[in-house]
Amino acid sequence: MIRFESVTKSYKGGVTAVKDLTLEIGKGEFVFLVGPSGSGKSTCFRLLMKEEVADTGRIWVGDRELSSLSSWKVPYLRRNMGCVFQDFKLLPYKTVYENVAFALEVIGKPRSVVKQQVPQILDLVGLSKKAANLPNELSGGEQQRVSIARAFANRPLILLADEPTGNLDPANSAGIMRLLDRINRTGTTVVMCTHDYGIVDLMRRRVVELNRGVLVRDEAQGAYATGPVPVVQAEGGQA
Amino acid sequence: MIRFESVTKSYKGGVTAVKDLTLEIGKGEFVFLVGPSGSGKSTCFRLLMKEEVADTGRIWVGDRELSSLSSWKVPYLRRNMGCVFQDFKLLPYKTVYENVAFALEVIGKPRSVVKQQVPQILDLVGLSKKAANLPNELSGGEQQRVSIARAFANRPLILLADEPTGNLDPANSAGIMRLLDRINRTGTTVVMCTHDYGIVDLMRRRVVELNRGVLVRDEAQGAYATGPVPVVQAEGGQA
Amino acid sequence: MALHLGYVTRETAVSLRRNLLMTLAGILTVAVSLFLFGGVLLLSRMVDHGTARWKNGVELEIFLCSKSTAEPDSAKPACRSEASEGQIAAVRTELEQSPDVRRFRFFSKEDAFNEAKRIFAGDPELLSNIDPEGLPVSFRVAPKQAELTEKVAAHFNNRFNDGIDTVLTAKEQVRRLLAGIRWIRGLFFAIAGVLLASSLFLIVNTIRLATFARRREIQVMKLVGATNWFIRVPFMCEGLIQGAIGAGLAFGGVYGLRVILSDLVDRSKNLFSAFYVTGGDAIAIGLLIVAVGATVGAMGSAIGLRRFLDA
Amino acid sequence: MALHLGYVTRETAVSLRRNLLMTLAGILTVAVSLFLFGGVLLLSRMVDHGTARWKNGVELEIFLCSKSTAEPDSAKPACRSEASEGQIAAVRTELEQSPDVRRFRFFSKEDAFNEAKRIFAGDPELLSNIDPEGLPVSFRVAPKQAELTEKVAAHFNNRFNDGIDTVLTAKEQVRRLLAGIRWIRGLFFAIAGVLLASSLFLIVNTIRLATFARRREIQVMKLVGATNWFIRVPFMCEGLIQGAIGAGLAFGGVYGLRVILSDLVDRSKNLFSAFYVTGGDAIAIGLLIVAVGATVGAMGSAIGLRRFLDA
Ligand SMILES: Nc1ncnc2c1ncn2[C@@H]1O[C@H](COP(=O)(O)OP(=O)(O)OP(=O)(O)O)[C@@H](O)[C@H]1O
Ligand SMILES: Nc1ncnc2c1ncn2[C@@H]1O[C@H](COP(=O)(O)OP(=O)(O)OP(=O)(O)O)[C@@H](O)[C@H]1O
Ligand SMILES: [Mg+2]
Ligand SMILES: [Mg+2]
Repeated sequence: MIRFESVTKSYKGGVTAVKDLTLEIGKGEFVFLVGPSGSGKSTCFRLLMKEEVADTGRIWVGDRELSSLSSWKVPYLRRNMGCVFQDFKLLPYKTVYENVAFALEVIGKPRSVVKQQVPQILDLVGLSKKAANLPNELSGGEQQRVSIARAFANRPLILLADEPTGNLDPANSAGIMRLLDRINRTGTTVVMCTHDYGIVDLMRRRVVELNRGVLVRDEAQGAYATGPVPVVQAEGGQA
Repeated sequence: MIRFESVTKSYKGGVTAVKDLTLEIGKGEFVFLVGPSGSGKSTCFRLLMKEEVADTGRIWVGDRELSSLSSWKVPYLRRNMGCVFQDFKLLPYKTVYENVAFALEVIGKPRSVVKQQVPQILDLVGLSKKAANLPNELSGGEQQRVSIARAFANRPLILLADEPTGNLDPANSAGIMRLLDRINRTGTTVVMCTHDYGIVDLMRRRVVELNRGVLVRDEAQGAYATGPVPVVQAEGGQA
Repeated sequence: MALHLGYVTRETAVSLRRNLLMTLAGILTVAVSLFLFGGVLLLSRMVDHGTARWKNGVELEIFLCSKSTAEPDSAKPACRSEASEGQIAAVRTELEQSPDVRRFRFFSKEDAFNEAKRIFAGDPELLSNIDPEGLPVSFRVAPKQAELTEKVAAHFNNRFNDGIDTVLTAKEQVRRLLAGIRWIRGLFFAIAGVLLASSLFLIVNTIRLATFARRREIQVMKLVGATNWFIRVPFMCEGLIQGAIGAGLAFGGVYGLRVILSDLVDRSKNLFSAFYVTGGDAIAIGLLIVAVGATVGAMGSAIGLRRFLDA
Repeated sequence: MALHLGYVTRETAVSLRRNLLMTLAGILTVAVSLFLFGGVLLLSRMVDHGTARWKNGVELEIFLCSKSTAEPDSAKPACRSEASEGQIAAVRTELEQSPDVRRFRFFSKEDAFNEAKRIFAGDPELLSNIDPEGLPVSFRVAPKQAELTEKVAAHFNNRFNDGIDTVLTAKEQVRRLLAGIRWIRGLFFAIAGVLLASSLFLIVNTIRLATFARRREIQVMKLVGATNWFIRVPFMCEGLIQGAIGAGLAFGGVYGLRVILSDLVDRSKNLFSAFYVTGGDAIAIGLLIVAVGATVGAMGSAIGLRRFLDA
């Protein structure tokens, strides 16, 4: 489903955010992407969405190789991927409802479908009451949940979640994790960046650790920190 | 130092974010403000900075009562408070250096002082190398640390930190917490919102818990969740 | 590409409203500049009509001897008597056969008097002083090329014996007047041009600022999977609407100007009657204006969106 | 308030540069509108000079009988002979004693011929037809109030026996012409006004959009403890600079226009010589323009910042 092949990405300014990364994530997997601040996690997501282009190496999403994807096809790539952005990236002049509806309008869903699905989704993240609010009228955690709702509104094949629980209390976090788990069980590939060791340690899913852009760990049922479970160093394959 | 007296704050739309809150925080205290998403923590901070005005009740910061503070004095109020915003609020067209320097320029510090202090502060949060970067060229955690650096650049009497570790890995979080602790020891009052139970449980400082805008717990050396330590319900006083 | 009409209308309306002041400034400048542009065109049509006499290359007038210029006893070379029919016919034949003459027209005494009446309608005292019989007959001559004027003039000059009094090459003052009018017209075209450029500028800017102010939003829309067209169409409608409304206002203005000018000309009777402007002129100019307005609007949008296209 | 000069300069420059296109549009519109404004003022000064004859309330002309209008044998009431010195003196006395007359001026035959020479300088044929001796003498009369014109005219009309041929109240055509000129001038003032308003608009907008585009930034600055003035001053400098540069360009333009117009008038000799404009006029207009430009800039900034002041 997702495959990085010797991918390197440097930003102007000389920072190498991702260094010679080789990684494969299969269809339907649930992967935690961990690593210290600035280790290149968000950069990986940006590469997958073709928001940034890799310097060297190749990236496959599904059966498409991104560097050879013409730019007018990029929107269609993105429609198959939902992304919960670390900074939410909500549309500031649209209400919560419109923000989520936008993801459906973009793919040309008829108005009736939009009208039916959006309230359902908002209900899932516990924001039915805030449907008419603008993003700046929400608390941090509420904004984060709108971003989550939008990300899977159009039932993407791949869900990228960048710290989806960074602004949520443990109870809400657990709810979101259950939601992600449920989405994953329907066959959606989920990749999640997080610093929340509690969640990682609890879920025991595949953990990929980056450090200064280098893959340092790829463990089948890992903990947040390298623990007693033996480290399975996988070379671009599934652990 | 800080005193809320029967403070209620409703937003238009009918949400009561803070309900009849009475709370006193003494000079030099270190307080964790916890509570689920949307419980009114950030609203308390906004009230303290007079970004929002309370509907009823009174708020003192130092010896100033905020509702009677004329608007031209507000900047001077804010100069005595540093705030780490939940959404960072960095100036997008200024570099990391300039962002931190701005907080000093605003209070009229001469250029030479600015030139000397800013690098020191950036060093404290581990961002010396990123001084010339713009905020959108930073990772989430790096932006958060810039926000922290700016908040205490001008050595405020009160430091408000809204989820300062939400986007940071445990190691960085620990570093930031050590920093906040050190700042606290120099006599600065620190109030910190957080969902990071690890930190709260480790530090064992005063914990104030909000739920739907209502003060539900005020514990001297509390844990994140109500634990075995006896709950000291303080009525507007120091626990 | 799924572009619901409802979506486009909604987004365009929202954007126009949000930048209301900017939109108004854009429309206003387009309107003013197009109005000036149209007004200049209108005035220059009038000037064209008014100076038609001096157009078509009429560069010289040959005045034959008249009763009042005849000085039978003068010592200097001068007309001895009024030009005879034979002399007039001879000059005509000469003009017909000259290879340098493109066209000419005979002006009888009556024609001359009519013209005088027209020109000096405002001065009855002077007119009453003019004796039609004393006026000279003349030929208005257009040479093949303007450069030949002097040659033709020299050929006919100083031939009092053939009944020719004097040859006037297009009067210096009239030339100056025409030059002045042309110059002022040029100035106005320049002003209209500058204004047009600045209104193009404004539309480009309205669009670019709208995209700039919303660049984060646009970026987010793209990240959510919106195609360029999905985002672009509302902005383009914005530019077109501004251009169109501005042009409409200008059209109205030009038509109003035409009515007022016609009225003025009518009322001033003879004095300006040569300076008329037809309804057809006004409509042609109006259509040109609308076309220019639409072009400016579309171009503005296109240029304003270009940077955003790259992204 | 700690406002380092360095800070203000830096911030202003950054903001002007960031909104470069917008800034240019603002400057351009200010320049064009002020130029039009100044040009209109300049032209109207010229028209004032050129039509001075009809200013000062000269509303009627009393023509006395002349050699050429005398019809000794006519059956209708008409001049019998040229007005005598005594008749002229009588009219003069009457005018002097009339309570309705503010001012009057005697026009001798020579004056009339000089005027004719000036007006018809372009038409030697016609001039040669005019016999100075045949021209009538006249009085140009300014009544106390414009409303008295008809009364005075009636008093002098149809008095052939007193040597008065006819009374012309300010000739209809000239009136129309003046009205036309005034009308066109008004139109141009209106256009200049609209443009000025739209440039004010533009500056307001540049500022408001700049603040709008940066409202998040401004809010953050405030949260960090910046005073309103700390944030406002760079924006105000922005508006002032735009207004000033625009006014400067317009000043140059008006001065250039003056030079060109003077040149045109000089070259056209007599035809337009009445329509002159002095250097003093141009400079006064220029100063007025700069003042208006600065005002527009400052007002634009103030209005543009008002919403932000509230916050
Ligand atoms: N546009 C950019 N220009 C320059 N450097 C950049 C840019 N974006 C990211 N970087 C740098 O690349 C490195 C990796 O950034 P990235 O956002 O991928 O980190 P991350 O793993 O998501 O960190 P965090 O956990 O703090 O969000 C960081 O050092 C960052 O400063
Ligand atoms: N400007 C606003 N207009 C309307 N409602 C608002 C506004 N700002 C906040 N709210 C509402 O007030 C409540 C409290 O918000 P607040 O930001 O204080 O929560 P919080 O405790 O900081 O939550 P989090 O942990 O998610 O950041 C929320 O329900 C939020 O939706
Ligand atoms: Mg990140
Ligand atoms: Mg909050």
